[in-house]
Amino acid sequence: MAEAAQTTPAADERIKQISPLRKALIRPELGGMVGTVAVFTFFLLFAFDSGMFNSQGVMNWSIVSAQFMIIAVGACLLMIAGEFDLSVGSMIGFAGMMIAIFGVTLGWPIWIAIIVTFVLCTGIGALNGFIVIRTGLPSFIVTLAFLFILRGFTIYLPQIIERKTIIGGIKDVAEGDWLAPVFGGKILQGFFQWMGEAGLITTFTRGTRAGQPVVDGIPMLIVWAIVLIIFGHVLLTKTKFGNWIFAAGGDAEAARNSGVPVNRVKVLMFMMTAFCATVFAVCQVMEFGSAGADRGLLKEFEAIIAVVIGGALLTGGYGSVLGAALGALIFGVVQQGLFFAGVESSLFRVFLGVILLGAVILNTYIRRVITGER
Amino acid sequence: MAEAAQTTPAADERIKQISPLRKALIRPELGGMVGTVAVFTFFLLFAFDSGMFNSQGVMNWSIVSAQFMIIAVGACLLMIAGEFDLSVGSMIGFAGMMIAIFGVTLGWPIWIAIIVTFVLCTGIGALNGFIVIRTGLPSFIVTLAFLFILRGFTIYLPQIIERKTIIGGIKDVAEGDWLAPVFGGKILQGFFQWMGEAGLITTFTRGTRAGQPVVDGIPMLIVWAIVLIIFGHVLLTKTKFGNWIFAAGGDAEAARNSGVPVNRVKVLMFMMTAFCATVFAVCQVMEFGSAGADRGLLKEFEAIIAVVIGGALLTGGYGSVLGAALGALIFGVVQQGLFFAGVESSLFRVFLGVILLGAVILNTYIRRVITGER
Amino acid sequence: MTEPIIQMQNIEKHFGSVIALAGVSVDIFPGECHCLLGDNGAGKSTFIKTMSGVHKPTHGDILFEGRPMHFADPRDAISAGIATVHQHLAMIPLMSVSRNFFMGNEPVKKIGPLTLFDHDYANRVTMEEMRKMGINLRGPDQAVGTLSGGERQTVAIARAVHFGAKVLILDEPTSALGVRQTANVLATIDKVRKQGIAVVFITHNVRHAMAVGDRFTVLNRGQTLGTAMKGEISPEELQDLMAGGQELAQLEGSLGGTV
Amino acid sequence: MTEPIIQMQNIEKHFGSVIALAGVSVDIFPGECHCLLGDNGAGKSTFIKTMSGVHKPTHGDILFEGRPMHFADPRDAISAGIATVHQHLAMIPLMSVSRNFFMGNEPVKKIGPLTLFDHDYANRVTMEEMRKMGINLRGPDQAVGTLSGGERQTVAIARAVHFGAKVLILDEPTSALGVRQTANVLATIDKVRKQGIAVVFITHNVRHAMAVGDRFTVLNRGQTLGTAMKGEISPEELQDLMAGGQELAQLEGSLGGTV
Amino acid sequence: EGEKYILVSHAPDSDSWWNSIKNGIALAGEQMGVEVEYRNPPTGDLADMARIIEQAAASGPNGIITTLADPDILEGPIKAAVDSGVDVIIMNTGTADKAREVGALMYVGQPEYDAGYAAGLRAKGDGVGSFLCVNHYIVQPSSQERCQGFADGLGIELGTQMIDAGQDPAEIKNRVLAYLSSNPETDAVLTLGPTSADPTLLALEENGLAGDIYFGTFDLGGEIVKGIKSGVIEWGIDQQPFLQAYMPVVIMTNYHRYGVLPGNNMNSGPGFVTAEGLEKVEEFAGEYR
Ligand SMILES: Nc1ncnc2c1ncn2[C@@H]1O[C@H](COP(=O)(O)OP(=O)(O)OP(=O)(O)O)[C@@H](O)[C@H]1O
Ligand SMILES: Nc1ncnc2c1ncn2[C@@H]1O[C@H](COP(=O)(O)OP(=O)(O)OP(=O)(O)O)[C@@H](O)[C@H]1O
Ligand SMILES: [Mg+2]
Ligand SMILES: [Mg+2]
Repeated sequence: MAEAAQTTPAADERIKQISPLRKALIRPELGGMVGTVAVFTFFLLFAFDSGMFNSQGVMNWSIVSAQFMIIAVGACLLMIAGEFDLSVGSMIGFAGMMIAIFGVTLGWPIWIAIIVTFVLCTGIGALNGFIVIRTGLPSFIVTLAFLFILRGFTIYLPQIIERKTIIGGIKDVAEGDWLAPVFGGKILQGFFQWMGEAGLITTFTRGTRAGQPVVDGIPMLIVWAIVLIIFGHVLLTKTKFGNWIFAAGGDAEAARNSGVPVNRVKVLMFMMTAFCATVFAVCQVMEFGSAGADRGLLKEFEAIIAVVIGGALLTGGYGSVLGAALGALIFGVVQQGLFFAGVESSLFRVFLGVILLGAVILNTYIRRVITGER
Repeated sequence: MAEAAQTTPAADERIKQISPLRKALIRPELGGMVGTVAVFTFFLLFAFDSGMFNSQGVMNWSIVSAQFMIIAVGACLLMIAGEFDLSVGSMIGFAGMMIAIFGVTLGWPIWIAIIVTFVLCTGIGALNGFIVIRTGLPSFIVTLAFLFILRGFTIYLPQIIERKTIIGGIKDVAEGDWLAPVFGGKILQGFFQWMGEAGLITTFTRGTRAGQPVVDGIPMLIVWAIVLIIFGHVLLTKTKFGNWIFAAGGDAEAARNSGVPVNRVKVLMFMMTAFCATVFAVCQVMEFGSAGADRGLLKEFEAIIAVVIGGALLTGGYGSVLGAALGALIFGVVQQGLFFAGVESSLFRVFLGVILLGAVILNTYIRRVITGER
Repeated sequence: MTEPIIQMQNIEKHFGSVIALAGVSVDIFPGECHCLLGDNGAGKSTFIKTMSGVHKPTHGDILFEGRPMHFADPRDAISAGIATVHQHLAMIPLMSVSRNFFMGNEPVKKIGPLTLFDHDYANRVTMEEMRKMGINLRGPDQAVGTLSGGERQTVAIARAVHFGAKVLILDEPTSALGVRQTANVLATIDKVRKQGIAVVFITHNVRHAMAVGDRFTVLNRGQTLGTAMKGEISPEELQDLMAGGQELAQLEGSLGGTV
Repeated sequence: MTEPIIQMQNIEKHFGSVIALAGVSVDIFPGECHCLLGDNGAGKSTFIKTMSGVHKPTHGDILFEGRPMHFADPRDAISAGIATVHQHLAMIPLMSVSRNFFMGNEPVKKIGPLTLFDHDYANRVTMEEMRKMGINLRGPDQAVGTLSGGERQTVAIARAVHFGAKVLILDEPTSALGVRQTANVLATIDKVRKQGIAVVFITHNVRHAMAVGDRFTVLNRGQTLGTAMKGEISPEELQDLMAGGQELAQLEGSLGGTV
Repeated sequence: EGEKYILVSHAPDSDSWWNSIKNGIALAGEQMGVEVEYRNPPTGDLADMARIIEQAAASGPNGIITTLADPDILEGPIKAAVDSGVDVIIMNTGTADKAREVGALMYVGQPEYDAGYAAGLRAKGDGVGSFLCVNHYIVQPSSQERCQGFADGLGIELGTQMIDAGQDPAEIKNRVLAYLSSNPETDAVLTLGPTSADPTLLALEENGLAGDIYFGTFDLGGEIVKGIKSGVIEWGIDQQPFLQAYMPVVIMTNYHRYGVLPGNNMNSGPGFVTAEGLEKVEEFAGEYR
């Protein structure tokens, strides 16, 4: 350190050298990687023969993880930009309900309902962001208010319009729509069919679908998760805008002084979070064919937990989309794995809490090494 | 400002004078006071003849507000000390369940069950605090982990012990106990009896209690709320320790350097929050006679909202117990008042969100005037 | 005499009830180091913030290269060629040196339809520029948080110089620095000035000001006491001006010499 | 010659892989101002933090009034009579001046069984002490956040002096101050020293050091280059020591005189 | 004319099953010319529900219709309401005995444990030996009673077959899939309402067990009716929520107007709805069924 301004700095004798291996390992995702390895090792040992690792089982925890990933990507980018959003869960419920109201009650074509819902929800995300940047209030408070406001409307609107809090029949109206399969369909069905015939994956032996492969395609949910992760990762690490996201979260004032359009970055990230929540909601509505007022409860916490397990810093300026995706994977695998392993299911919460604590402590250590934080 | 170091500072011509009236008004509780006046005015106008302001109605929203106050006092002190606790709701459920398990399942005398529960829960509070100060993790994460862990045990334990999620019969075992009435009893019963006889409050007209006043005493819940508010207020504003709480939350490092035992303060405040949650739980269990796994859901948010409406700063170092008490009062009155006014109940959340936003914006303005924050 | 590159005319700035600047006029010339001096709270930082687009002046005009300018935000000022190293550092500790170096000025390359942050270029340039300033980084991805205060200051200055600023504004860059680091910063200012760049240098230290300054403007309680050229004013006079002249004589007597 | 009030013997302090202090010995005498000088990152702040109980030394002994002392935390040091004004201010902006003034040293009064914070006393003393330092507060409940940097520094020093410290440690108190505020702080140091209190004064400014210092210790990369008495050393020598003597000659040539 | 009644439920805001209840009181209110309000604790915390009953009593209605989700908690407020002259009818959860105990006029509903027990006996008769209970609302005591009753009816011990499924449909679906694939010998699935039944239907469709595994459910809904029709669901236990809401309002109004009151409690369920006679059910599922 004392070397700072010398013209030919020598190695500082006051600092030990860091080995290249250690340096290569020390990255924001490391905690997530270690966690993933640990979790898989654990379940391979204790639940190997429970069906968790046959094709159906893999699909099972993959779908659950993909759900978490979709909201984790948005939450991760927003958290790195220095804010967070407690209204994600309510937004999921709200978006689903809007599609149902537009598509079923008002009878609009589903593709219009979907597009209008996306516009509406990202608009609400922008409003969140706008309030945060204009008033300077902590996003915790602003989005907490929206958690209540959106949930309130999600319950109130269908009640006065349809006299129910669950609106079904979306599958019927989505029949033949061009946009609906983008959220509710499956891909690679032919490939899986072929694999089933070739005996590479097991086929059903009884029931209505005897002879068909047990896994008959990759749901679009998983495709969305992968697309969003790649998009988020590239955006964050490979673009100019990604640098702005880090800067806005690291120190908004300093970033602003350096010419980073901090307000625009934050508002866009709020919109991104809302977008991810809406993707989640649309996939869900298209898969299950109904929208309910209780959808998405507590999902905001799940998103934050996945992101934090993945190594992001709660106060912003540090984190990685890949890490968040690994966090979501850990979350999903643990949640489903405990069912496979036959652990009393209410204990899931206890495990989750313990994993969260452990992961965060590990991540904090890694981060301190990287950033020299004290 | 430029006057700083002159020996005979003159009035600074660069700053406008502040009127004494304005100065007297500008206090942390101002937002809460304005809100309280607004809320009461509103309901006096729109729900006056709904029974909200007869003796039973007053008792009703007083009890609900008192509940919020009990947890708000703990949350307020903790928030001023710079931390917060998301495990309050789970702690309420957990504490109630522990009393039930100790008292009913294990058959211990209720006073022992209560005392052991208090020790256990404040111990968990201390553990929360200890993890926070030792690891330097944000309390959001640590207490989020405990939110899940405690709720998990609250569901799991009664299920394996009693095969149900609700344990009743506490009233029977509490019969004749000396400690139980401190939480579940009522005071001033003679006074209310007299008021009823004197016709000052209405009396029951039929049934087993015909002739008795409709409100027959002040529940200990309200007494606890008042005691805790006074205790918290005196502690915060009138004692040495109160100064330490402000200092620990304002800038932990600076406080530590000035000789404030910051760690001790924080851990004690975590214990205080846990204590308040336990008081809440014990009062509830003693009044209703059963403990359920659903008790206290989302109460942590309600506590934080009351505190924030009452003018405390989410990031610590600023706030007032009286303000938090007013925040709890506003919360309770609005919640019950909307029922009295016959408003569609799902809209309650929308109101809550809007009130929260409005209150925080007002409070931020007041705080900036007081502290010269920018 | 050359044309001034920036003319600040009668700048006023109010924050609510506080009048931070009450009409300040200053001209900045290319190739010169303009020192801004004054008491705490005199309004120096506020003044240069209006110059760099952080604040909009309540009244008054800014002429840049003779034309009136209205900077909506710091981006505008930066793209016009005004680089600022703020008093409270403009570095993000959690980010790597190279990301910090290019923050707000990210180099891009096109790969197919995508416009990507050109990390290779950024890393190379960062290492090179830092080496030029005498700092050997462990690597371009080292976080700024691991650098010392002096090193960070140097990164900030190197960044400003690299982006070909026409005007370089430095707000108390030396206040927390050791003697060696200070000498380095002063030498950098000297070098930059000789490249024809206009430098605005804020300091409380008369000696630092005298060492590199060509013009000296003293602010006092939001107003200017006028601008002096090098050679027109002695360090003692300058110091008297900065302090308002009161009581210092007596203090100096007991403590010996200028402080 | 009087006895030293604090003897720091062979102090070492390691932070993980960083060796911040590699064996530093310094004696502090009552009634003297001991200047601690050195480069950025030399270990000055770390050194005085071990003295004031913030850090525990990895090796080495601290003798206070001749007896070995082990400060578990800053409270111990404060009650032993060591008051510190840290580099990064030890004031809480959201709290009132009087609460800040008495932070960690709250005066109490007994009312029945209760021990309460004596606000009347605190307010009175704060107003009085601040008036003595030349600061007229709007009221004792004014928040520190509304004060300027110079004013805050003054509050911190006034607080340390008020609590009858035997040793007053000031970590770069003047670095962000204007000339007038600096003069005031130096005058205060002078006053305090004359009351028989030992002062430890950290600065990067040779002139400030020469103005009030009785002894000068230069730290360099965690080690001491020895202690000099006033008169034994010239400002130029001191400056050379602080910078390690390199390259400065050349710089000084081009910039003129000591910086 | 214009009597005022308040119905207090124990369900959180978002529980969709309570729609038929809301529709029931709306219709009854319209037909009888009375005003009926619906109230519930927003998070489903029963202690909050007690406060709402107290509040309801304070607002001076002619009668209160409420569930008895946890007698311990609700007894006090209900008794106080009765004592202050407000008539109470217990609906939905509770038992006739308990209703009498708290001083209510009558009980309209389906005793949960008994319903579960009856279902268990029926399943046993159909040759079921093991089951999965998909509990989407683990903290609610009556959910547990349904599973417990079913287990007792089958004559087996209730253990990890009752899973805490959560409320998110995707999670419910995948948890069911996970459980069934690690416990392939499971004979039957019991769901506790549309929230858990709808995703379970999808799960069974996905793993090919639809129509193969014995599937029974509590409470009706649109998807459940379709499931019954297509033979995937063996039976649905209909407790006829519409009646639970409609009847108390009608009975209470008539009681207040003309002093007439039925002599008995009213069991609105359990009625086993099977593939036969589904049209009406189909038409109004989720609204009046
Ligand atoms: N954002 C703001 N809001 C309100 N007042 C402000 C703001 N910024 C500065 N001020 C006030 O304006 C005045 C001038 O402040 P400024 O920071 O420009 O002084 P300075 O000359 O840079 O002082 P220093 O030498 O201490 O850095 C001060 O009274 C300050 O309190
Ligand atoms: N808590 C800590 N953890 C790790 N390293 C530290 C810590 N505190 C100081 N250091 C390191 O110890 C060395 C000495 O730092 P110190 O703050 O004592 O320097 P200083 O002489 O006060 O410098 P300056 O003049 O810039 O204030 C530096 O290399 C610094 O990075
Ligand atoms: Mg400044
Ligand atoms: Mg230092």
